[in-house]
Amino acid sequence: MVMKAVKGVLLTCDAAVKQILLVMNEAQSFIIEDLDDFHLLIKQDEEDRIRRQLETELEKNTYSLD
Amino acid sequence: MSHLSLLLDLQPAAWHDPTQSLQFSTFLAHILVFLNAHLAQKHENSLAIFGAFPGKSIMLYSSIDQTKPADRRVQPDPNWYQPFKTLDAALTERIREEMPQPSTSSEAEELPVALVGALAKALCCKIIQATKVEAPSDTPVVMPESRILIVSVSPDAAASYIPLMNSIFSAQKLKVVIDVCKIYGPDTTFLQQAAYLTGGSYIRVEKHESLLQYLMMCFLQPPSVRSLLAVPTTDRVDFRAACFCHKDIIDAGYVCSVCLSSGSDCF
Amino acid sequence: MWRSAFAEPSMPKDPETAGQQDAPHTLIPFLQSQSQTALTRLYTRPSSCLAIFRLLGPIERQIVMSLLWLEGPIASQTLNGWVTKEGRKPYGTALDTLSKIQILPNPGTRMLLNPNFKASFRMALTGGGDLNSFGVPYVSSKEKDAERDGAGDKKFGPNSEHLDSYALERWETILHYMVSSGTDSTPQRPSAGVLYLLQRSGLMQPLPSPSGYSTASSRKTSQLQISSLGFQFLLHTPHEQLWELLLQYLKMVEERQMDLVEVLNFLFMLSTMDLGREYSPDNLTQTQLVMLEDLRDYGLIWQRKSSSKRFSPTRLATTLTSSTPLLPSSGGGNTGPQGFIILETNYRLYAYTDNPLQIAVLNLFVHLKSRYPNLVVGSITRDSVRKALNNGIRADQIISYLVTHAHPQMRRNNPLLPVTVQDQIRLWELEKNRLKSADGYLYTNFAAQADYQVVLDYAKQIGVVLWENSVKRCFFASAEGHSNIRGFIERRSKDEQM
Amino acid sequence: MPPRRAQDHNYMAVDSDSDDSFIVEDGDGDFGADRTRGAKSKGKGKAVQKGKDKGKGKGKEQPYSWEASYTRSWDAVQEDEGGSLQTAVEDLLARGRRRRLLGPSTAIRRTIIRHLILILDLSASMLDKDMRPSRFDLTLEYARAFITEWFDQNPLGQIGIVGMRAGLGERVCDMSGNPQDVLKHISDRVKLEPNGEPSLQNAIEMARGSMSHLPSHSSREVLVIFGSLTSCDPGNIHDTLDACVKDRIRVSFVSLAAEMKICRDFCVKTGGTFGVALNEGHFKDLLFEGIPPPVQTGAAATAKTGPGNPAADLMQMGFPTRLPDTAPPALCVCHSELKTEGFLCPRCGAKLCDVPTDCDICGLMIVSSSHLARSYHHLFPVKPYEVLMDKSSLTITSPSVCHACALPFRESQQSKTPATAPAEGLSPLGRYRCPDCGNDFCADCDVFVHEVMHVCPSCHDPKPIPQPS
Repeated sequence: MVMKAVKGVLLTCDAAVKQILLVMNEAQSFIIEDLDDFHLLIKQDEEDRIRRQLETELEKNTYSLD
Repeated sequence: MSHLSLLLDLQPAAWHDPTQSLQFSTFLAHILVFLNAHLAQKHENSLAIFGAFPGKSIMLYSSIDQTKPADRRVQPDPNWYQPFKTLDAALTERIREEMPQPSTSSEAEELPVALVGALAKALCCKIIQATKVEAPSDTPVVMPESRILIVSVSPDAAASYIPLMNSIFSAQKLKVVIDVCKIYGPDTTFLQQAAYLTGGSYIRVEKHESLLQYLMMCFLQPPSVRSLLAVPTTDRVDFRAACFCHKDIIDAGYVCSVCLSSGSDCF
Repeated sequence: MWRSAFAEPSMPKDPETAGQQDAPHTLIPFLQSQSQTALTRLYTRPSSCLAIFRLLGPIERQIVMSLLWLEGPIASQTLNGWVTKEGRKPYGTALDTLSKIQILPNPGTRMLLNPNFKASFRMALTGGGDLNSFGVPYVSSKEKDAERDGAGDKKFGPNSEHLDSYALERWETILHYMVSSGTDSTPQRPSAGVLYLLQRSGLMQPLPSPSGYSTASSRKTSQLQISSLGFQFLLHTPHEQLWELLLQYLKMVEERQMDLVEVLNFLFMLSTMDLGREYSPDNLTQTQLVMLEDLRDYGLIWQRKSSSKRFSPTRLATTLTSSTPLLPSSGGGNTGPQGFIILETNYRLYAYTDNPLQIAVLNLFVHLKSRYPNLVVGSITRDSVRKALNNGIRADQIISYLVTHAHPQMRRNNPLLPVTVQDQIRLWELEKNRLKSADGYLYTNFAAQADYQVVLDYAKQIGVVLWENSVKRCFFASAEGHSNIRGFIERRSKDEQM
Repeated sequence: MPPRRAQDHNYMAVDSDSDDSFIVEDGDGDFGADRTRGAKSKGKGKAVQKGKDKGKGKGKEQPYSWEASYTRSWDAVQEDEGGSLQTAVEDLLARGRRRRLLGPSTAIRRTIIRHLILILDLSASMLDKDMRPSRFDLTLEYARAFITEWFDQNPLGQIGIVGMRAGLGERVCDMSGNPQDVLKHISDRVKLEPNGEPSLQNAIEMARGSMSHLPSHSSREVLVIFGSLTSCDPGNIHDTLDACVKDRIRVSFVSLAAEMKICRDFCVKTGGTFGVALNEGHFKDLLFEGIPPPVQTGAAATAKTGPGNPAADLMQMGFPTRLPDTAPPALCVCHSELKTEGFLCPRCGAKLCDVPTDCDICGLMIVSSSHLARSYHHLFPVKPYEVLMDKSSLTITSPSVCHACALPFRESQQSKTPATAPAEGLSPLGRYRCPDCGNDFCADCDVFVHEVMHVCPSCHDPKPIPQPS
């Protein structure tokens, strides 16, 4: 039969995070395939970097009183 | 943790009677083992023992206040758990002191044992202990679920009906379960009511040699466990009152509307 | 008042129901894992029987007591007759536990207690025997004559206050060391044995040192750092903490060529000893003499000097089998069994304590602002909680800690903690893992729907499918399933070719 | 005839013009309150004080509750200079003791067989929110508590409930001796939803009718919880008042709004008590004052109407035997259901579900002796213990521990400094001596013995009980 198996990391996230990831993807592409609203397939070696970047990104969007 | 108040009915007439199948020494031994078993249940379990003697009631032992010098006088025994030893030594000693000899005090035996006094004292100790527990803060502290076990050998003392009932009602209010273990003598209606009203069990020991087994199976578990492991409850309580003039039990009679004194045909 | 969106934190049990849902003591499972012979040997000593009996649940205790004084076996129906309807289930589990720890070998048909257990437990209740299982009290020569003239023993060695302070100091040294290990402050180190135990139990781990990890060296030299397990450990009650350590100690026993039974016997003997009394180590076995030192490090035992010919158990030891707070004032004095924390809806937290340990623990997840002689004021902020979460502490643990140590004032309101704060803490935890990732393969570009379906079904069979989309005709399976799936596909393609 | 709105002051007077008479009476009314008030209401004394102020109508110092500022409850407790609450607590104790000392110590005659009609105001005025959550809800809540406690203290009594709604009196619950029955009727508030005008006359007439048949030895009491300031009656309410006086019905009022002359008259003429509730707590206290059995001699004194000294006549009663639930099932006569457990009527052997009750077969009044016994402590109260003020009363032989709880006596440190001498009725030695048996008891036991147990731990040891005189 004809088919294709792609190695990668499946990211499960909420829509907001996904948008951020897409933006990050503009700067440096790491997304292999955009599966649906909540799932992304990305390159395996990129995961850690993504997480760290996302972390900082989210931090920017949180505000605390003190 | 649970608190047990034991009321021993020490009527010399009953205990020194040689015809009885259960000698006092053996009875005491069984009781001691039972008490040890209670202490063994949990580290925090507390204990108070009251003796109802003819005409007087005495606190024989209390594990609540450590002021008693008895604690330290007993030499530690490498083969016995210290609290057990303390308890047994103290209790046997006190009973030996207090127990009137049948020969000496012949007139004292005529008096009924002061069960009411003992019961009242037991309740007082309970309430004091409760206040002591709640002292540190007004939070719902884990109140020791406490119960009272009455080991009775003497018949009802009709004279003490009202005070007895009053103390039973207060026990009811305090949610103190009253168990009754009847060893000798006729069934006592008053104590049956006590057990019934407080949700305890009234059990008559038929085979005296297996008293310990009775104690272990029926009177050891705290109320919380009884909901899971049932104990024989009181059957056939009789709610008849005592005629005020002749002190005999009547089942239908006249009651004064003012003082509620009940009587048969006598008035 | 609106309810919390999440499960309420477990409120303190009221005595009524306590009898029914008591979790079995941590030691019981350990005992269950022991061999029958070991247990039987264990049961030969009255003190051990008494201690184990106390660790059992109320129903187990009642069953044992009912059977204890029966000579012969009785039919199990006889006892079943006593069980009420709602009692069935707990009763069953109770029988199960008892049989597992060999106290009631086969409860199926005829009930008979383990003969050794029965004999020694009876002995425990009635006294007698010559096993000295409750510890031989130390009697100095002059006290001997003192007794002879009946004066009783006047001097009791250390008084209980001194013992408490000692035990407290030792115990908090350990905990405090754990808490502050992450930070730069260096409190006094507990003894090497303790450090080794902490490390073995995974509560602390050595900092990755260039010299490379080796137990011997890390034990002596390298700095230890608290692990996420350790952080969770800190939030437990002292009783749980002590038993966790002891369990770890028991687990280590074999490799130290110590006899487990003797170790247990010694522990149980301590638990039945009398506080404020001195005992003589004369008839202790070699193993137990070794333990003597270890336990001294943990603060369970007090000795005037390591060589002295007498020792006395501290409250930590004598309350091993009780459920009350171990030390009368488990820290600083003003906390006691009651709590000391007041938490407000505005996330501010007031802790009425001056105990450095408690403050350090609070510091794990609270942003402390100001400190007064007996009061610490701080607030729970996103950062402080995130720090804790990163350390491996879970939100539930934080909440349960706050609940258990809540100030009496707080107990009035229900739910005990402000719902807003509870939820927020949990939300912060959720926020931490917004991104879940899984390695694996994406299977796509299937030529035919049928193929897709078949492969998908197979993948589902072996349960590796993480995501699927029949429209796009692709699915994602975790990495471990890949080989099987590939094999499956190859086989099928072979079939098709022929 | 359509109910006619009572207008002129003969029928009804709002409190404004009855102040002068009010203050005095309210004063001694409060005194009576203090005497009979239960232990739980300690510290409410302050509330009573406020009561007088409010009695003066628009009192300056105590504004009405709706214009009062946020009451700071912690102000109620004063610390002593040492910053401890010791003195405050001791003060409460002392107040309790003084109240007991006022109470009669000898055996007194009380009406044990009580019949009470509870009249609830279900008029629209009960929807006012000046008491949280609302007058109506609060009344229901307290009424339930009241009924439970009432039956606990008067097990032989019976309670009926009448509601005042839409100008009519409607029977909410018939006379019944079973707490569950009564409570069932006021359990759901929907059925009792207030509306319309109240009618005192209708309600009281209805209550009177339902109590006319009662024997002489039983008390007839009416307790009105009245929320409105008006009453629209079909006829002259004073006739009803006279009728009540004639039938020796004791009418008491608890007003939630203000004093009305007619209510006051009812209470004064029939020997009842009148009170205006200031706040939730006070409301409860006023209500619960009705619980302990009334003293008959007292009743005779207050009103010509009270049952002066009725001949103590005898009631025939049966004492049943309780069947265990292991007994063979049989039909009970009350619900004719198959039941195993139950009580057997001693005369006709009929099976009854619950006591106290009247046997449906032979009409015998069935009580269990424990029900009788419940009331005894009203008749034979424990004598108040004497307060030992100084060591002079102690001998060498007097024990150092409480006779009851065997704990050493706690000497209060206040006694050292005369400046803060403990309140009168509080022993500096912490000793309280029973006049009969001469044993010493500690403060806690003293309170417990007198307020809960009603048994002196040592008086009853060998001696026969005091016979009712």
